[in-house]
Amino acid sequence: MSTSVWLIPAFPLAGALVNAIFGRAIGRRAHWVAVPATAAAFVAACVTFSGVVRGATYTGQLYPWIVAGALKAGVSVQVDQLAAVMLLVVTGVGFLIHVYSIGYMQSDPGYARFFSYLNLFVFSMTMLVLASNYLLLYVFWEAVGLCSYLLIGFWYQRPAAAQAGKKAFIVNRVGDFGFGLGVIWLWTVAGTLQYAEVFARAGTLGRATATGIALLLFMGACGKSAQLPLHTWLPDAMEGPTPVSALIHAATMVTAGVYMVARSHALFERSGVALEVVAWVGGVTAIFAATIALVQTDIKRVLAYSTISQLGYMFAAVGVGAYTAGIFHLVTHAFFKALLFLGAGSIIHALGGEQDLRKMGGLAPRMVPTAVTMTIGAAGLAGVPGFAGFFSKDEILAAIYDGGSLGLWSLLLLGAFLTSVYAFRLLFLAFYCAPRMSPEAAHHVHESPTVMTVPLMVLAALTVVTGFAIGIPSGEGTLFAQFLAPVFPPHEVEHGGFGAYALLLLSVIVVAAGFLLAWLLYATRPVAPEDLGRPRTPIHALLFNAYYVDRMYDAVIVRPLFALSVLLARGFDAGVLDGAVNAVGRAVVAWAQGLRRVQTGYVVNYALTMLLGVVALVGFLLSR
Amino acid sequence: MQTAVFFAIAAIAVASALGLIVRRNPIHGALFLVVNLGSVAAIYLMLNAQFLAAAQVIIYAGAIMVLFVFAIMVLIPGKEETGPDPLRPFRLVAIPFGAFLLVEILLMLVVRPAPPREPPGAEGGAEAIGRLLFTDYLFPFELTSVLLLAALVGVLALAKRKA
Amino acid sequence: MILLVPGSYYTGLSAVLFAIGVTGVLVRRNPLVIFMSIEVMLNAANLALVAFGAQFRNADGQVLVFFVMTVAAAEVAVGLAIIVAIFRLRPRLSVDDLSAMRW
Amino acid sequence: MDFPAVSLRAILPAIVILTTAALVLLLDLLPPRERKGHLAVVSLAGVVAALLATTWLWGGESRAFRGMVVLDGYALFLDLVICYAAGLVVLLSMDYLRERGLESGEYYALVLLATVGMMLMASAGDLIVVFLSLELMSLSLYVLAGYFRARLASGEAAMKYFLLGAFATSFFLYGIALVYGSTGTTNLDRIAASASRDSLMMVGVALLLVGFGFKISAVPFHMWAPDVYVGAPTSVTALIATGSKAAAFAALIRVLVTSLRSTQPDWTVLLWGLAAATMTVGNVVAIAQSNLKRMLAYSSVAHVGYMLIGLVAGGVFGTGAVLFYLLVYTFTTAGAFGVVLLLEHAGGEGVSLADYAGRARRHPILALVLSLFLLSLIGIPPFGGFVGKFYLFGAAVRSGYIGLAVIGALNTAVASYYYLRLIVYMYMREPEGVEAVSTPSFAGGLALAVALVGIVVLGVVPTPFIDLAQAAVTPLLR
Repeated sequence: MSTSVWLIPAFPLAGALVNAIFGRAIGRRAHWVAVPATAAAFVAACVTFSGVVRGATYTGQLYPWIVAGALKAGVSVQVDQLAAVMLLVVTGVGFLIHVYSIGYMQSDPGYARFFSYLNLFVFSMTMLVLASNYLLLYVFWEAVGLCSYLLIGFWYQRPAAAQAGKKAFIVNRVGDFGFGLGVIWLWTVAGTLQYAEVFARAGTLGRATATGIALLLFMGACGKSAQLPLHTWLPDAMEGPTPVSALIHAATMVTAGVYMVARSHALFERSGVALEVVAWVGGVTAIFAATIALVQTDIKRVLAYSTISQLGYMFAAVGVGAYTAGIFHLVTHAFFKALLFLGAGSIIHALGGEQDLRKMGGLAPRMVPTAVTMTIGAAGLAGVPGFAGFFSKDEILAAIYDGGSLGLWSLLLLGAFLTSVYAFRLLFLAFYCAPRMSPEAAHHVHESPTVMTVPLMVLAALTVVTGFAIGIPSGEGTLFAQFLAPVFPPHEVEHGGFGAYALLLLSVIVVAAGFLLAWLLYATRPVAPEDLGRPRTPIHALLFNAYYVDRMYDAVIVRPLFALSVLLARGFDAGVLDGAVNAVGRAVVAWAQGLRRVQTGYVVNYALTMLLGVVALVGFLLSR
Repeated sequence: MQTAVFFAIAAIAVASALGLIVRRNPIHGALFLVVNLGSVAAIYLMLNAQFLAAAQVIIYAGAIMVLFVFAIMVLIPGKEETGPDPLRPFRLVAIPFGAFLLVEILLMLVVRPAPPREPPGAEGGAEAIGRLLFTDYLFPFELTSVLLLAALVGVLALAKRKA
Repeated sequence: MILLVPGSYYTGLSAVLFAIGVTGVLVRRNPLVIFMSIEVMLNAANLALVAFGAQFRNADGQVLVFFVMTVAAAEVAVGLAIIVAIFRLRPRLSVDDLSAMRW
Repeated sequence: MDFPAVSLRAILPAIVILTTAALVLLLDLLPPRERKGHLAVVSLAGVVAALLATTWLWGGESRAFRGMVVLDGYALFLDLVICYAAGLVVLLSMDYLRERGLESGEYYALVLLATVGMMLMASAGDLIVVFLSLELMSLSLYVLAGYFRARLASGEAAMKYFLLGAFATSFFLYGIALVYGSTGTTNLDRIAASASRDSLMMVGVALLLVGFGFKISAVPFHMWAPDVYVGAPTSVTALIATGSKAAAFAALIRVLVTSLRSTQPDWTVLLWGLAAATMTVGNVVAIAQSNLKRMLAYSSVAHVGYMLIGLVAGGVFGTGAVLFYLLVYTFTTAGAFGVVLLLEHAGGEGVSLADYAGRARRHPILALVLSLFLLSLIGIPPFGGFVGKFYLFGAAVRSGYIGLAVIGALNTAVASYYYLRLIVYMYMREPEGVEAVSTPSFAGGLALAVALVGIVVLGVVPTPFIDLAQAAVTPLLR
């Protein structure tokens, strides 16, 4: 088993290197390197998984990386049930998306570069999952962020793409700042960063310490998994190519936060408070993002907010201790959300780059495979009974209800209703109502090539099958829960009984209500494109602008920081304008005018500042 | 009597230093500096550091000041600092800060545990210093030769005609 | 000629000279005068070294002063060379003119 | 008179460099008078020889010249850092000077003499040796900063550096005088033995910190750095940013932790403030810069702040982290300035952010290499910058300075903005105007390759180097 474990990251890494170094020579044939590399990784993951099913786990070390006194952090891996599931999802979905990309990126000049980045991402993500200590986790946590940044900004000729990439990176840095501190703190109190040792010692940590560490770690999770208040980068990340959105910003990377919290459950449980915070941040994000998704007009942004919302569900689940439910939702979400994104990509491809829902409609007869698979995906997302999302979401709701947190439960139930509404809204607007695009655009609509539709079909099949296969509750919990049982403490959920069935019925009703509302609004009568996306009420405007969070950040953090910089630069140090003035706003310009008198570049100013320092230093030490 | 002599010399030293920073003409400044260096040499004598007093006069007042005066003559013949000074506020701010620094240092001298009250004295002859220079301080002594070499090369690099 | 003056008088004088030198660096515009003010500061430090040396009754302080004089000589040579080099490019000589690089 | 035993062994690396400097001056006078390429080769050979001498001496510990010079593991470690810095600078200078027709024996001799000063600062056992070697280094660097005599900016840099440097040196000297007044000696060990904490000592420590603070460009003594970095020839900038900082840190650490140990609680608090101010001002002001050399100058100010964190944390762990970070920082900064140097135009232009728009298109390799250096500066694994920051912040948290670690971590988040902006400019903007494609020379390429290998090795297998750094500081802390 040891070989197969190491091969999982090794294949994509090799693929990435080959395409990076020989990219120019390889050119259009890049997928002949990248796709087999991912396929091989998937096969290795399957072998590993089968080993784990037979009960084997693996830990191994490549070499000791950092040794400092008591701290030893090696390049070391571990495979247990949780890691095996994650690996399967990452390499499996990754492989499908690689195949899809062959068609989608066909005419892109950066073909080899794209596949190189994509392989690099698969490598980093598998290493993130495999890591057996927090430091290595952190390293690959950063690495997937870097890949994400590279891929969001892949079409860097577009300023919006470059901007979005930068934003993603910086917002993630804010989260990682907390994460990094948490790791360092953990190391100082536990004396180790190895998972097994940390969790063994978790019980000895003080509650306050555990809470502090857990919350710092969660801050990193918030950044990576786009939870409030660090969610703003994900919608912008849609500037990247659609396969990237599907792989990184829906199926795998953004779920790293959930994985990390689930992995660290011993720490979070030691605190208690931290779990509470995780659950509520998840719940609030779920409904917050769902409301925004209701009114977006860009098909990918609808899906992006949906992803934020669904990640909120996962956090809510792990926050109440229902780890298996959270991870199960992670898996099913990976399938149906990747499906939806790839389907959206197929539409965009068909419409020659059009992403605006207002200019779609009536596509179903022209693109049958895409329409059918996306309908399945939307049903999965909405939680229509029988589809994967139904099983996993219901599990989460049941677990939270059992946990006794009625407030959170009702929040998420409302979220389920909204999910159903926006999922079907998207479906109706894209496929089933009258076409709203220009005649010549309509003329060009065509189904995507087979290499793109086959991954859609596979994912659709998975969306249909997964729930039945491993998600049906029984006396001992679902099959999935039984498999993960060695990793997570048992979470008691009543299955069966009147309460459970009532809950089930309730969520079915909610989904149906959402479907009906979407039907009434968007399918029964023709939709005027100009009616969509033009805010008529303040609430609509609020939702349409995503609660103005971005603008608030801009006003509260970005501008003042820039202003401070310029102020320091000119008053205290001296800065350079570089269009900065434009961004700084009038108030600062006024400030700067006032500070004109403090012009520098003069020796006397520098000497004076030094003297100031001298007087302060001498005074301070003299007073001691 | 001795105290009076000290204060007389000290007054000259302080006055000439003040003169340096107050007078606009750099040539006057240079002359004030010479006076200042000379009075400090006199203080060295009072401290029984005859060798240093001689060195002060020869090296500082003799060699270094000649260089200064030479530079002044070459660069700005007779020119004074003229014209409006846009940075005057800054320059004036410096005075209270300088004064504050002085207060701090004097405070330091006041609060320090009482130094020996008896009059200071040391063997200040050339012999004692020479002995130290070539034993304990042999390494720094050699180091100064490297320092002078660096200065030499540096000046050469800056002053060579071929640009 | 040994005069009986308390040691702290000498250090006090050195402090006064040092502060004057510091102020001189800040209030003057001519680099030569600034430089001369720095010489005053060095001198004040020398005076302090000699005075302290006398208190401890060892000659170490005086040896240090000897080194400082050497350093001062080297510094003057380099400093004047730099000033002359600039003067070749720009005949007006005020440190305020040298503020092309800022912000 | 009993002369002290002249133990050349204890100053062997410095002697090697000094001899090379003399040799360069001599060869400069011999033909061929037109071409000076061989002088650089000789200088480089000297640096490599010093590097070999350093490794040969490894493990030994000796004091010589009546305690004036200490050659211990600590000094050897820093000799290593300084040699790397000097070697990289010589490599970078070769074509940079030749293209501008400014190669000369004096230049290389001054670089080597400055290196001698740096090395002696690292092994100084007496404040007067610190002072003299500091001056040796500074005087050489003042001249080098003004080496491009035809450029006013270069002259301005030299003048500012010189006047402010001399100003700072005067404070430093007064500090020495006060410490001498408090203890009656300037020998580091004897100062430590006196364990004095009177008012003279306190003010003396403050003034010594002013002098060191200037050389490492800690806020508020950093103002000269951006101007000098911009005005000086870029190769000299690289030397000022790496070697002189390493040397100043070397002396600072030795003086603080060995001889001023009695005042540790006092200066720790001071350094806390300096560290916080330095990294914050450096990073925040860097955001507003559009000149690359200026931006890197503020960035290097910020990195000094990070290193001061380790000094505040103290102990083998914190101090060792500083040394390790110095090593990483030297490679990274020399490399970053190296790329800037190779892309600079003959007249000194081509260093603004706008000039870097679309650079990746024209110079894919240089742009990639610069990006990697920048990622290391941000602290992204697997580069040395990440490991270095990890140790520094870890040391701070370990010693209970959580607040400082938080400020540091926040600062790295802020810093990623301006480093990233440069990468964005290089990769994601269209180039403006037409620009001749210059191919980096062999020497320049070699320098970058060495620096790049350095940051990767330090990031991927840091353990042996961390062990070295910690072993180096252990004797100081005994």
